[in-house]
Amino acid sequence: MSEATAPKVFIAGKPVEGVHEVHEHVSPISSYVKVFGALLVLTALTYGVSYMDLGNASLPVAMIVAFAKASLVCMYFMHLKYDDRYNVFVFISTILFVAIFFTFTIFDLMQRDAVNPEQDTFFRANFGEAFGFQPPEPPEGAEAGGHGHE
Amino acid sequence: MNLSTLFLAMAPAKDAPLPPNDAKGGPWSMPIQASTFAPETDAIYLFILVLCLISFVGIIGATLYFMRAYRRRSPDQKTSSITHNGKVEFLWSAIPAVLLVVIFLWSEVAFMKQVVPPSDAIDIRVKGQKWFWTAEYPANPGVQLNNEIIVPVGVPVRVTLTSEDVIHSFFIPAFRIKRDAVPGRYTTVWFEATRPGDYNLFCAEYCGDQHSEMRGVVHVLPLDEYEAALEEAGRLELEQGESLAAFGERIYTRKGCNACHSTDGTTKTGPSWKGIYGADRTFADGSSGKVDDNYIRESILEPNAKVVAGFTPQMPSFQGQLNDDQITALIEFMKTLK
Amino acid sequence: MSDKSKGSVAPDVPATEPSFWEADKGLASWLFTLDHKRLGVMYLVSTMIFLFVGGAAALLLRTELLTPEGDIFSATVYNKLFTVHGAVMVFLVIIPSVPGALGNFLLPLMLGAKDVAFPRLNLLSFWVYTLGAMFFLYTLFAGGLDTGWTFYTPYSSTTGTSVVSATLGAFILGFSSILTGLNFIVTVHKMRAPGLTWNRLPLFVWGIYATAVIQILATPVLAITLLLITIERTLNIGIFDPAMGGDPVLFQHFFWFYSHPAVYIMILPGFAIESELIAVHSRKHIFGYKAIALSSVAIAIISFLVWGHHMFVSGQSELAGVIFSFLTFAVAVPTAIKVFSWVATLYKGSIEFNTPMLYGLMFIFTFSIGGLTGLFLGSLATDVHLHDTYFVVAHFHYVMMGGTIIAFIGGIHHWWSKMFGVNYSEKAAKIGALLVFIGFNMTFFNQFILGQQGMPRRYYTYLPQFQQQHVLSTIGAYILGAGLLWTAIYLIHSLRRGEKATSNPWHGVSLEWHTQSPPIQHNFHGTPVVTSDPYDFPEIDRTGETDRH
Amino acid sequence: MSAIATAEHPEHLAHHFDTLEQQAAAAKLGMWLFLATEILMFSGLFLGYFIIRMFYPEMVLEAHEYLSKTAGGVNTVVLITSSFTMALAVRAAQVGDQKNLIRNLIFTIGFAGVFMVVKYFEYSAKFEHGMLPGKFYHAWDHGYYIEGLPHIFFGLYFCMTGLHGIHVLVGIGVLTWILLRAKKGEFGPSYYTPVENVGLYWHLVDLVWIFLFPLLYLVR
Repeated sequence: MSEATAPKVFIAGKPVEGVHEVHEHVSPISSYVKVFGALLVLTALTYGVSYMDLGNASLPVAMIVAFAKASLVCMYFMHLKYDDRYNVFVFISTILFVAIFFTFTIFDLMQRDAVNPEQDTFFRANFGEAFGFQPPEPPEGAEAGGHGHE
Repeated sequence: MNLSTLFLAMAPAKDAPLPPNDAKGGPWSMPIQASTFAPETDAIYLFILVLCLISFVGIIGATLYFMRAYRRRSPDQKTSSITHNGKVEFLWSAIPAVLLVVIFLWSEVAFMKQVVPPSDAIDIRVKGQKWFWTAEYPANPGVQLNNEIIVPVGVPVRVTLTSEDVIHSFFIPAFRIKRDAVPGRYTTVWFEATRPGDYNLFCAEYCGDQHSEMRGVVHVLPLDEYEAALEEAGRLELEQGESLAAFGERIYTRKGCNACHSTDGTTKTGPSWKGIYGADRTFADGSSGKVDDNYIRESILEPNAKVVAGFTPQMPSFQGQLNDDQITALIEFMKTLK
Repeated sequence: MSDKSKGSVAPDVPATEPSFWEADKGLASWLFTLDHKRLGVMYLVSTMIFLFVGGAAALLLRTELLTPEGDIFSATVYNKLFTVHGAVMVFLVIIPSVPGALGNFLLPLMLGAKDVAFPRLNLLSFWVYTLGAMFFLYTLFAGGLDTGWTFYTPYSSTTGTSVVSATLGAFILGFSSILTGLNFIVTVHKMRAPGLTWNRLPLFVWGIYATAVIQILATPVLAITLLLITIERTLNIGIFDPAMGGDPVLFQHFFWFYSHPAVYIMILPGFAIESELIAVHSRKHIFGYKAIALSSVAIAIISFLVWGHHMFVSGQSELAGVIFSFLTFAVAVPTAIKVFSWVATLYKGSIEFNTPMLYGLMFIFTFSIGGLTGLFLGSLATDVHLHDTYFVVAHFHYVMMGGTIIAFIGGIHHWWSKMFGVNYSEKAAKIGALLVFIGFNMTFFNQFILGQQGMPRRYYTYLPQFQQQHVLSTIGAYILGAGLLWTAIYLIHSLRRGEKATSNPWHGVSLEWHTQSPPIQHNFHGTPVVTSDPYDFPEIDRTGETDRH
Repeated sequence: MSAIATAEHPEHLAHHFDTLEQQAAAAKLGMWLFLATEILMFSGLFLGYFIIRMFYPEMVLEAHEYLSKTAGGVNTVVLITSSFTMALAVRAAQVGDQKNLIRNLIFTIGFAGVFMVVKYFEYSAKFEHGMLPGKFYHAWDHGYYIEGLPHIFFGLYFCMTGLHGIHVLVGIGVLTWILLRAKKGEFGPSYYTPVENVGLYWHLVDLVWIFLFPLLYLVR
């Protein structure tokens, strides 16, 4: 560096004193342990809930628990809670764009037979004969999903 | 000044009858309006065109005027200190927004009319396949047309589309309709022809080598002639006094064999039929055999059984589309091709 | 609001110190450079080479289309040629060119920084671009690709041509785009010179920033889509291929979710350059700075909501089509605001008709046609007739070629002296501009008529009634090709025999004009301090200060 | 970057940055943008899963019975623990506690290894039963007759867990590189950005698995 003494350093117009320090939040070990425990509990919860037969409510419940665990990891383990606001904005806008991608695509797939009933999706039985991929019919004896031999 | 004559001399004369010319109204006009949708689609097209011309003349006119009025006359020519003008900027965002909403609404209404078929429409099932259309009429079983669709005038027709292999697109410019034929599902499009005549049918979604050959003709006939023409088109039998080979040649063109097999020796997607009868062929699996009646019959019904070496197994099976005497007629026709 | 302080045109900085060209010599110093300026030059050279490769493919296509019958090549070769034209132009030229060449070179200069935030990632981005290009070249030799640049399944999952090497090539090029975008966002956020607040950023930086945002948010979805095509072809898992139970329209959703924002990755840098050209050469403050800056970001966001207008007739549900059509009109408004603001910038300016300004004005002409014809394709009823016809081909060529490439050539002329320290010959450049303008319009305006009459696109043979427009279009294509070749010739000639350029030939105000041409390795001596708006030209008459509102 | 430490030029400050904090903030923002691209890439596969679930609900429910919930559960606990030890490692670097930093990094790599071993057993079980993706699916030879098109579900299963597995392997590689540098004592309160960025990447890999596990293994 050609200057003799360290220049008054500016960033975006504001002078900066400590050229050397890095000001970052250091959270105590106890907060990590608490979050870790919560994550284990939530995992056990979602594992247990899967055995109860919730029918089609099981997807939303699993998603809520997963979001809870994800937000715990993001806020504490990834320091989003104490971080520069722009990183949070980047993370939230990513989730927003993933949501846009999902909603429009799934909306289209659900509305296909809204106007013309027979436009709904169907798929032929003779699958992949071009690749010689022929699932044989199950023999009468074996009920669907039988636990086969090794 | 028609430059095409300059180049037509080079192109070999095409033997097939010239396909219909939808754009009779000269180079700048839209195709003929031959369906109930056409007038409204053209009206929307014209409305957007007028809006675009006005704004285009406005933009380019202003640019040209400013270029002339404010060209640099002296190196230190003073310029205005305007940096923005809230009112003007609001106007030139609000007015386009309103006009755009108007375009959207009108176009959306017209689209919804195009999409909901009336219940009393004639049903036609069209199947797109690598490089030809097959139309079937559930109301007249046994009628099967290749690259041809016969529809009555003034009666709504609902076309249910599917495809055997890749995505094709059922496009009739004169009716202003287009719908993709997606493999693995049905899609529907409907129209009501208003003018008798022949109109072009194109495949608009890229589907491989012969994508541009996958053309057809839509015959619009008055109602009374429609039934008779359909019957006649469906019937593909030996006429009195017609030789078996001539009947075979009719099948060759009607069933779309010409799309892949030429009769003058040039190999297209399939081997040429010139001098094929009785010749020896080596097949893809290394074995070889003589091209006799059984081989031809087998190749028509199960094309992938013995594929000639160097060709891809792309031929669809014609099981149920060709009866026995039609196949014998085809064999007779092949014998004549030395 | 622009600042009251007096605009300071950069004084002429004599090129005393060794520029980044002479900083160090040898091939290794170029191949492993961390200097954003050298990477910018390397991107410029490689994208221009591929522009001519893609252009040559286009000329071959146009020659074939002179006659209704196919007589020069076979159908397969024709299909492979239009795929080469599409894939090379999209993935190798128009997406990396402006951000890679001008963005890399100018962003640190305009921000007053010494380099981009992550120089090594910048070098990695160029190497990943070269690797991706290698895959494309391999595809050419391995029998070519005939699926079109859109890779629609089930054609792409069942065709015999080498799809996997092309999808892997595009997959790798996606990472080059992500790395560039990531680099620019962090650079703009963290490395602005003192005094350079968001309202004083040149509009070029705003445009490149908005492009970088789209590159970050859209390209990964292309990565997973291409990965799924490769897996579909090798394992046939059946997510897109209907023969195995998949849904091809689902592929179109995946593909267009990237590809529509990608067309904004292509046009936003064109807007970015256009704002600079119009303002500097009419010596007047850009009209509506905030409107243009915010509409860049607005376009970046709304571009993610409109991809369904590519699929109105492709089996997408009608209700989804209606929603996508409405949102497509929403994205037209910010674009219109930009064009009107540029024209308003000319009002009461002092316009000098040098070559960059000619290309800037040409951009207004061609992009207006491109943008307005988008309305026909955004509205449902007319799109049913016009979809997949030559009308669409003409529309996107008017926006991509008439928009980005013409703005890019204007930008190259505008900053040529800054990059290479020499001046090109104005007379030759004006001839080139005329040829490009005539050739371009003659080639593509006829295709609107073809499309309106219902000629489908990607056709190897066509009906005789369309031949007249095709012949005119082919002649135009040759004129356009000649114009671009001529431009390349006189620019390369100027490198050897061009006379030395001063550091600020156009009397610009933004930071890149405050250093010598070509700049030194570390761009500036010490950190420049920004005190005014980048469009505060001395010619602006401030006496009528009171009427400012 | 030359690591010569001069008075006003701290050891790890790149020439084009003004302060260490500006450099650290830039590196973290760069990392978050990279994580955004990772999330968007995985979103494509998740959308594929939701759509196949919409097309073939009963097939997905029946086919996912063949995934062993316990193996998935064990893997989830292993990954969460490795995320925990990774967070402790980053904290150790922040406070300059070299011993804990190295210990936690080794734990994290160890748990990642366990995750891959469990996954190896899961995959080999699937291979034995012939439940392979796409056209290689031949579970009927082993007596399993699943209605509908199970090859799609197993295709997606292998895509999602396979891509996630590759990210875990890359994670192990990068963690080992950080461990080697930590052994040389490079990280301290003034310079720990690499550890923090690798930590962010590792937490993201855990985040993806947090969503993958219920969707593939648990949901009825």
